[in-house]
Amino acid sequence: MRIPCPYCGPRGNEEFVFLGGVGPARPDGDDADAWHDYVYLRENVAGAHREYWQHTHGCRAWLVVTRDTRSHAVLGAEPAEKRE
Amino acid sequence: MSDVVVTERRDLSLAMILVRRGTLAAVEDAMRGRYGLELPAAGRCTTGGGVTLLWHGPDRFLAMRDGGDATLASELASAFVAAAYVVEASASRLVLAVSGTGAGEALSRHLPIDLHPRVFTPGSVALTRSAHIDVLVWREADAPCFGLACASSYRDSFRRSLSLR
Amino acid sequence: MRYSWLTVLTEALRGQTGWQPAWRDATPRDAYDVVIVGGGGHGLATAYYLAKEHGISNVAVLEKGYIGSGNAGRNTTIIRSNYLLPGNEAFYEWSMKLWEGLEQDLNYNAMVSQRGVLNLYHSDGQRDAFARRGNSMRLHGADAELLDADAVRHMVPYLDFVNARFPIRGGLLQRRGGTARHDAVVWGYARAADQRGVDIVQNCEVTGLRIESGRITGLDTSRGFIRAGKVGIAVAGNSSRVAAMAGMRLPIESHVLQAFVSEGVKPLIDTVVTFGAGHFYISQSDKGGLVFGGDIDGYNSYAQRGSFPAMADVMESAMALMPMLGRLRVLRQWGGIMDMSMDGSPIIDRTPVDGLYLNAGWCYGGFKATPASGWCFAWTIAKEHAHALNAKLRLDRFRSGAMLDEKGAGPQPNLH
Amino acid sequence: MSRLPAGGLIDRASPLPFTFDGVRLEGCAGDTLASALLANGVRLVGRSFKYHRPRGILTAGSDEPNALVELRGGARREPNTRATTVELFAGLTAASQNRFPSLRYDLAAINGLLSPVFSAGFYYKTFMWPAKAWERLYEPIIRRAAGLGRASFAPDPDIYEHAHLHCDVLVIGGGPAGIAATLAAARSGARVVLCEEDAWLGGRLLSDQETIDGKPAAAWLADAQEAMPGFPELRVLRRTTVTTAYDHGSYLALERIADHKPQPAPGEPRQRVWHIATRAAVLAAGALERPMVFPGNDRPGVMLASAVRSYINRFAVRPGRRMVLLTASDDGWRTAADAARAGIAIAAVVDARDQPASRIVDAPVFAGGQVAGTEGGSSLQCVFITDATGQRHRIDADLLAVAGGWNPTLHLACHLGARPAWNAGLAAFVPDVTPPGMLVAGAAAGRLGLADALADGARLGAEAARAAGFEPRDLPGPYVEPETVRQSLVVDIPHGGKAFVDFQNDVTAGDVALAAREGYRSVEHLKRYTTLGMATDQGKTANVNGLAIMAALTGASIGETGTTVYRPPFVPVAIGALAGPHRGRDFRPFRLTPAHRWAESVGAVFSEVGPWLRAQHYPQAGETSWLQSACREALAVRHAVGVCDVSTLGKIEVFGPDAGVLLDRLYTNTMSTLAVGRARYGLMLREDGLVMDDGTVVRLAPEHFVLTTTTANAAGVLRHMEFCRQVLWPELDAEVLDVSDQWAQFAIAGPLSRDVVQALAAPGQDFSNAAFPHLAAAPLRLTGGQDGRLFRVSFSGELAYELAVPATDAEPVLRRVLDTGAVPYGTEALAMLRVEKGHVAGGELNGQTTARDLGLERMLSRRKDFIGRVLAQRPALLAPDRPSLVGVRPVDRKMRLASGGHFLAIGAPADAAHDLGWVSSAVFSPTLGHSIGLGFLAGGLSRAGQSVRAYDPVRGADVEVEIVHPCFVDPQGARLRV
Ligand SMILES: Cc1cc2nc3c(=O)[nH]c(=O)nc-3n(C[C@H](O)[C@H](O)[C@H](O)COP(=O)(O)OP(=O)(O)OC[C@H]3O[C@@H](n4cnc5c(N)ncnc54)[C@H](O)[C@@H]3O)c2cc1C
Ligand SMILES: NC(=O)c1ccc[n+]([C@@H]2O[C@H](COP(=O)([O-])OP(=O)(O)OC[C@H]3O[C@@H](n4cnc5c(N)ncnc54)[C@H](O)[C@@H]3O)[C@@H](O)[C@H]2O)c1
Ligand SMILES: Cc1cc2nc3c(=O)[nH]c(=O)nc-3n(C[C@H](O)[C@H](O)[C@H](O)COP(=O)(O)O)c2cc1C
Ligand SMILES: [Zn+2]
Repeated sequence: MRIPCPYCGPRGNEEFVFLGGVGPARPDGDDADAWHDYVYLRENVAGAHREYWQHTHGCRAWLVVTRDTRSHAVLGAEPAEKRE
Repeated sequence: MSDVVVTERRDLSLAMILVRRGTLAAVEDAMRGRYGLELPAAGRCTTGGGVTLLWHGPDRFLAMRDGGDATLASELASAFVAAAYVVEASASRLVLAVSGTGAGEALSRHLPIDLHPRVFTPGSVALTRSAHIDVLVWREADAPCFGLACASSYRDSFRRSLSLR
Repeated sequence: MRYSWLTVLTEALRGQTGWQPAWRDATPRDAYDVVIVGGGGHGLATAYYLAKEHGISNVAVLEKGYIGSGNAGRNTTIIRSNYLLPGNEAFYEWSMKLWEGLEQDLNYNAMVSQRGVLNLYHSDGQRDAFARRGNSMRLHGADAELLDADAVRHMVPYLDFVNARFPIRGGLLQRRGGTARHDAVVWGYARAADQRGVDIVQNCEVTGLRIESGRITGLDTSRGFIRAGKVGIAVAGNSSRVAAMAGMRLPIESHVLQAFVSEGVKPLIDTVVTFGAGHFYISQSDKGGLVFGGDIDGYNSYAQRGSFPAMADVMESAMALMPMLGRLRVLRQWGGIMDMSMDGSPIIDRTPVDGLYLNAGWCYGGFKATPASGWCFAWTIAKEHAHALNAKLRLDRFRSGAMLDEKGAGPQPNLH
Repeated sequence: MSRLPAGGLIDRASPLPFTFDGVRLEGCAGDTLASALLANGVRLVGRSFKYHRPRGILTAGSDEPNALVELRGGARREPNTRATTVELFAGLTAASQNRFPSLRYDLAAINGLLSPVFSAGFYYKTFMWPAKAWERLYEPIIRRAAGLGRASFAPDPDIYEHAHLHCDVLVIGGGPAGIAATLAAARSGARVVLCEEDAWLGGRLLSDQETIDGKPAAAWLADAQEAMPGFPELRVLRRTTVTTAYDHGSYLALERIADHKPQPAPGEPRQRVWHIATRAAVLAAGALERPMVFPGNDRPGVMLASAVRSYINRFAVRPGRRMVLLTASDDGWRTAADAARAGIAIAAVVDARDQPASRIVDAPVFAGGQVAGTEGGSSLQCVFITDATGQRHRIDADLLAVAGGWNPTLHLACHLGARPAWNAGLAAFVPDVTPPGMLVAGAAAGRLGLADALADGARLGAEAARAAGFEPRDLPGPYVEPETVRQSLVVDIPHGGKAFVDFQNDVTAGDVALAAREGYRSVEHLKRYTTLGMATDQGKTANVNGLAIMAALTGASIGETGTTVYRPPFVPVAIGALAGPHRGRDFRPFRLTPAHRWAESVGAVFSEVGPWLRAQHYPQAGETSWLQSACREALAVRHAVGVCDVSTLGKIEVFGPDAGVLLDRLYTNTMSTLAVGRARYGLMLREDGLVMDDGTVVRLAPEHFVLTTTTANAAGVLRHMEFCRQVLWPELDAEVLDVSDQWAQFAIAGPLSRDVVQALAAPGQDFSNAAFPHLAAAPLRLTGGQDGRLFRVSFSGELAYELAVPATDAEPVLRRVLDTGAVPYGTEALAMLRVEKGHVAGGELNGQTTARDLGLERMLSRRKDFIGRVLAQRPALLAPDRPSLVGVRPVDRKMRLASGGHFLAIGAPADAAHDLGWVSSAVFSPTLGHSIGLGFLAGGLSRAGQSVRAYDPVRGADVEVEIVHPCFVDPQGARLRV
C-alpha cells in the first residue's frame, strides 16, 4: 500500500503508523459514557474511512487519510494539523 | 559502481530548527539576512553562507555546517530570537557522503524512494527508512554527491546495512 | 450416514456412489426459533450445541457465501489454552477439553493434533511474564511447562541458537496444544448440526435486522425476510457491519491478518513454534505445507488481503528463527478480516436489543475457541444469561473497566 | 538420444554434464533440466503425491505439476523444483522425490491399488478411533506419506538482496505483446521496466514457428532486442518473475541471479526481490495451455501440445517417436506440422470438438473423438481412442500431445481480489476488473493470436505511457497474417480408469464427482475437500478443467460456477528471498549507546533490550557468576559510588509558551508549576486511564522542558506526544523534539556521588545540598570544557545524579567519572537497587496496571485535567479486591523468589478461584542478603504482615512469603536528600 503523504509524496505503508478511525471529537467533561464511546467505540465502516496515520519514519506528521477499507483506494490525505 | 565512495563526515555542526507556528516569515527573513539563504520548501535543501538547510518535516529544518565548533546552534538561535527554537544536534546523527557516478544506483538498492535524477533533482531531500533505520537523504545541489544521515546510535548497523564495515 | 471404516470400505467397493451430502443445502423457511448469522465455526458450533445441549433445533444458520468462507476457512489452525487472565483461561481450557472429544462427538475427523505449542522467550522479562502465565494455566487445570534454552534446543534443534539477534532463552510449552484441520471443523459441525435438524443456508446474506419495540423480530436477507425468535450474530470480521443493522457501534475494528503456506515437504516441524522477538509462528500441516503467519497488517480493512510490509516482517522473523527455511518457497498467501476488540478479548453476551445476542471480538485467536464459543453462545441464547465460563466476556466491560487485556496494549486494537 | 541434429536455441558446442538420480547425463547450454532429460530419453521424472503414480514432463514452463525434483544437495537442497524451469548448468545434480526405494520401484505405489478407499476426503470419515491414536499412529503415517521433497535442515548458505525500482510503465512478460508494449512505451521517453520470467525474451515466439513482416519471428525478436539499449530509460530484467500485484501500483518481482549457476559467486546474491512502484502496468503474461481429462492422462509421454512444440523448436529435442495429437483448439493442430518436421510420426489426430478444424494431415483424424485410455506402465505405449461413433481404436504411440485450449495468464490481474469473467466464445476466463493502472495485452487478455498480441502490445504500451503522462507517437506495427482463434473446453466426464484433473495432488474426475455428491459443490469447497488446485502449481493446469466438470455435474454454467480466489505469489518464492538480508544478527539493527565501545573494552556482558544492547554487568577477574558481579556493583552504589549508562532512556524536549500546559495534560501531575532548574517525577496515563509510562521532567527555561521516558516506551511516548500536540491540541504553541541520540546519560549514584560531580565540574559550580538539592537541575560545564546537564534524581535511593553530555563527549566524560573511583554498574544491579527501593519498572508498568494499583494514586492531580483522568475512575478499576502493589520477602530468608509466581492464601487449594495476585519483580537484595520481590496482591498493603504462598509450579517452586511495604531500604528517603 502506498500512502500519499502531503509533504513527502507517496510512500510505502511501512513508513507509517496507523492509529484508527477519526472518531467523534474528544470529550472534555467528566461524562464517563462520552469517554467510553470516544475511547472504545468505532464506526469501523466498510467503505470510505477517515483515519489517522503518522508518517513516523518520514516527516513525522500526523495525517488524516481517507481510504476505502474494501479496496484500499486512497481518496485523500491531509495533515491533521494545519500549520500557519 | 565501483567508483562509489562513502565517507563519514565527522567534523560537522548540526542544529535542529523548529519554527514556531506563524513565524515562518520571520525565520525566513533572519536566514536571508544572516546567511543569504532561503528556507527550503518541503523535500528540498538550500545552501549558502557555508550553511546547508535540510527540510526535516513541516516547519523543521536541519542546519549543517562544516567544522565541529558547535557554535552553529547558538548563532542560529541569536539570529531567530524567538521565532524558532534551535536545538544543538551535532552529536545526534551519523552523516555520510556518498559520491561517484554510481552513487544513485547504489543507493537505490537501499532506499525505497525514487532517486531518479528527473525526480530526485539536485537539492532534493527525503526522510525515509532503510534496513529498519530512519534516514535522511539528500542530493547535494552543487556536487554529484548524496548525503545520508541517521540517528547516531544506529551508526554501526547502518554502515553494515550499506555493506560498509 | 455414519462415518466409519465400515462405510468407507463398503463405499470403496461400490465406487463411492452411495454417499449423501454431508449437510443439506437448505432453502430458508419463513421462521425459526433461533437464527444464527454467520456460517463460520462459531455460528455452526452454536447451532449444533443449541440442538444438542438445549434441544432447540428449529434453527437456521445464514451464511452469505459458502460455509467456512470467513476466518474459519483461512486460519492457521492453532489450538491452545495458554492464557493469563481469569475470564479467559477457564474459557479456553474448556474449549481445549471439547477439542479433545470433538471427533467422536461429531463423527467427523477434524484431525485435532495435540503436537504441542511452544512459545519462545528471549529475555528475562519475557520469561517472567511467561512464568506468570504458565502458573495461571496450571491454576486453571491446564498444562504448562517452562523450558530453558537447552530443553528448547533438544525439542527443536533447527532453530538459530548460534547467530541470533535475539537469542532464545527458553519457552513456554503447552503439550496439549496443537492444531486442527480448520475446514473439517466447519464441515463436521455443519454435518452434525444438520443431522439434528438445523438448516444451513448458504449464499444468504443478512442485510437488515428488524427490531420492534426493543425486540428482534426477524432478518432481511438476500433470500428474503426471515422471522426469528432470537438472533445470534457470529460474523467475526463483519461484526460491526451486522451490529450496525441494529444501530449498535461495537468496541471493534476490522483488521487484516495474513497467513502463508509453503510448498509441501516431508515432515520438518512437528510442533507449533512461536517466535518471541518478532512476529512469526509456524506449524506443518498434515499435507506437508508449512503454515505460518505473524502480526496483523495494522490498519482497518475488509479486503481479505494484506500488503508487503507485514509479509516482510513475517519472512524476516522466519529466517531469524529458522534459517533452514531459506530455500523453501511460499506457495500462497492470503488474508482474513479480524474482529479486533479493544482489549484483545472476545465478547459473548446479550445486547441492548431483546433477543439479539453477540459473539464477536475474536481477534486472531478465535479458531481455538470454536467449540467453547459455540457451547457458551448456545447456553447464553437458550438461557438468556451467560454461563460462568463466558461471564466476563461482556459487552459492557469497557464501561465498567473490567477489561481483559492480556497484552496490556490498551484500547489500540492494532496492538493486540 | 532424442536430440535433433540442428535448430533450437541451444548451444551444441557447450556440453554440460549433470546427474539425475545419480546417473551421469549430458545436456547443453540453453537446455532446461527437463529438455536435457528428454534429450537423454528420460521420461519418468517423479511420483505423484498420493498414489505415487509414475509421472513425466507435462509442460515446458512454470506451470509444471509433475516433473518436480530435489535440486542440488546439502544445505542448498531445493525440494519441489520444476525441472521445466531449471536452466541447466555444468555439474547440476537432481534427484526424484516422493519415492522409496527408487523412482522406478516405488513401494508406496501400492496406494494406487488402495485408491478405491483413498478417495477425496476419506480421512475425514476415518481414523477417529481410538481418540488417542491420531497423534500416535495415524498422523505420523499420514505425515510421512504426504509432502513431496525433503528440505534441508541446514541454514541456507546463500544471500538475498532487496532493491527498489520506480517506473512509469511496468511491462509484465516479454513475449510479442510485452515486447511491443515495451517499445511503444519506451519510445515516449517514459521510464519502462520489462520483466520476463524466462532467461530469453520472446515468449511463445521461441517455441512456435511464426512469421512477422514476412520473416521468421526470430528476426523481429532480434531487431527488438537490438533496439532496447537505445532507450536509456528502459530496463529489461530477465529471469525475473513478477509475483505479486499489491495496492496502488506496487508490484513484487523475483530475479534469479545465480540459480543458473552451480552456486553464486562470492558475495553475489542468489536472488533479488524487486519492489516496483509504477504508474501504469501492462500485463502481457501470455496464456497457459490446459490439458484434457481422460483416463490415463497422467502417464509419462502425455504432454501438452504447446510443450511438445517448445521441446522441438526451442530445445531441439524430439519428445517421442510416434505421436497422437488430442486437441480442442485449432492451435493444437500446429503441433502435428512441427512434429512431422522434426521426424516424429503422426499416428493419429483426435479433435475432440463438435466442430473440429479441417486441416490436412497425413494421419487418421478422429473428429469429435476422445481418448479413452492409455497404456504403457511408466512410459506411454499406446492410446485408446473412441471415435465419434463410439468405436474404440488402439493406436501405438509413445507421445500424446494434448491441446485442451488456452487459459489466459491473468493471475496478477486478480491479486487485488477481482474475479475473471467467463468468455464463452473463447471458452476461457479472461480478466475483468483489473487493478487500477493495469492494462492487459495479448494472450493474457484472451487475444490469443500473434497479430492481436503485437497490436495489443503496441496500443496498450502507448496507452500506459500516456496514462503516466507521456506523449507516445504511434508507429505502424509489423505485419502478421491475421488468424481466427478457435478453441473449446471439452468436458467429458470419463468412466473407468483414473482421469486426472489435478496431476500433482492426484485429484481425479471421480473425486470431483464425489465432492459434488457429498455437497461440496461450491468451487471453494471442491478445492478444499479434494485439494484440487492446492499443489505447488496452484492448479495452473487443473482449475479450469475441475470447475468445468463441477459445472457439468451440477448443471450450472461455468461462468456461474466461477473460479476460486487467485492469490499471490504467481510462482512460489523462496522464504529466504522474501526475508532479504534481515536474518541472523542482521534481523534488526542494533542501537548502541555512546559508551558501548568502552563497555565492550572492559568486558561488559550485554543483553538485548528492545533495539538496544545494554550492559548487564561488568565481570571482574575472579567473579564466577553474574550475581556475584551484580551484587558487588549494587553494594558499591549503596556504600560508595557507581556509574550506570542510562543513555537508552527516551529524551524529549518540549518548547514554547504552552509547553507547560501540554505537559500538564500529558502527565497526571502538574508540570507547569515546576520551577526553572527543578526536576519532577511524572506519570503518564493512556486515554483508558491505565498507566502508560513514567519518567522525569526537568524545566531548563521558562519555555523549555526536557523529559525522559522508559527505554521500552521511548518510541511510543514520542508518537503519543506528537499525536496530542498535532491532532488533539493543534492550538497549543509548543513543539516536541526527540533528542535521545544527541545525549549520553549517566547515573552517578551513591553516598560519594557528590564528590564525583564536584570533581567533574569546572571550578565555580556549587553542588552542595543547599545549592543543588534533591530534584535540582542545571546546565553544567565540565573541566574538560564539555557542556552537559546535571539532574539530581535517584532511582537507586541513594544520593544520585544523572549527567547528560553530548553523545560525542560520552567516552571522555565517562573515563573521568571512572577515574574518580566510581564503579560501573549494569542493568542487573540497577534492578536490584530499584526493587530494594520499591520503584516500579517493566514488570509493574506492563500496561495492565493503574496508578492506584501501583500505589501512585497521589500522583493523580485533582486540580487539573489530564489524559486518562475520567476513565481511570471506572468502578472495576477502583474495586477494593483489585490487586495492588506490595513488597514480599521469603519467610525462610534462604529461599529464592522468582517473578511470575502467584499468591495463594496459606492452606488454600492451588486453583484459579484462590488466586490472589502475582510476583512482578524479584531480585536477590545484596543490601539485605536475601530475596525480595514486588507483586500485586488482592487487598494490597492491608495484608502487610501476613504470609501467603508464592506458588510457581512451572519452576517447581512454592515459597511462603511475608507481605511488606514495597520499599525495603531507607523508606524515609533520607539518603537521597543528604
Ligand atoms: C490468517 C488467520 C490466522 C488465524 N490463526 C488462528 C489460529 O492459529 N488460532 C486461532 O485460534 N485463531 C486463528 N485465527 C482466528 C480465527 O480464524 C477466527 O477468530 C475465527 O475463525 C472466527 O470465528 P468464526 O469461525 O465463526 O468466523 P468466520 O469463519 O469468519 O465466520 C463468520 C461468517 O459470517 C459470515 N457473514 C458475515 N457477514 C454476514 C452477513 N451479513 N450475513 C450472513 N453471513 C455473514 C461470513 O461470510 C463468515 O463465513 C486466525 C485468523 C486468520 C484470518
Ligand atoms: N493462436 C493461438 O491459439 C494461440 C494461443 C496461445 C498463444 N499463442 C501465441 O502466444 C503468443 C502470445 O503473445 P503474448 O506476448 O501475449 O504471450 P507469450 O506467451 O508469448 O509471452 C508471455 C511471456 O510472459 C512471461 N511471463 C508470464 N508471467 C510472467 C510473470 N508473472 N512475470 C514475468 N514474466 C512472465 C512468460 O515467460 C512469457 O515469456 C503469440 O505468439 C501467439 O501466437 C497463440
Ligand atoms: C491451514 C491451511 C493450510 C493451507 N494449505 C494450503 C495448501 O497446501 N495449498 C494451497 O494452495 N493453499 C493452502 N491454504 C490456503 C488456501 O488455499 C486459501 O488461500 C485460504 O484458505 C484462504 O482462502 P482464499 O484464498 O480462498 O481467500 C491453506 C490454508 C490454511 C488455512
Ligand atoms: Zn511525510
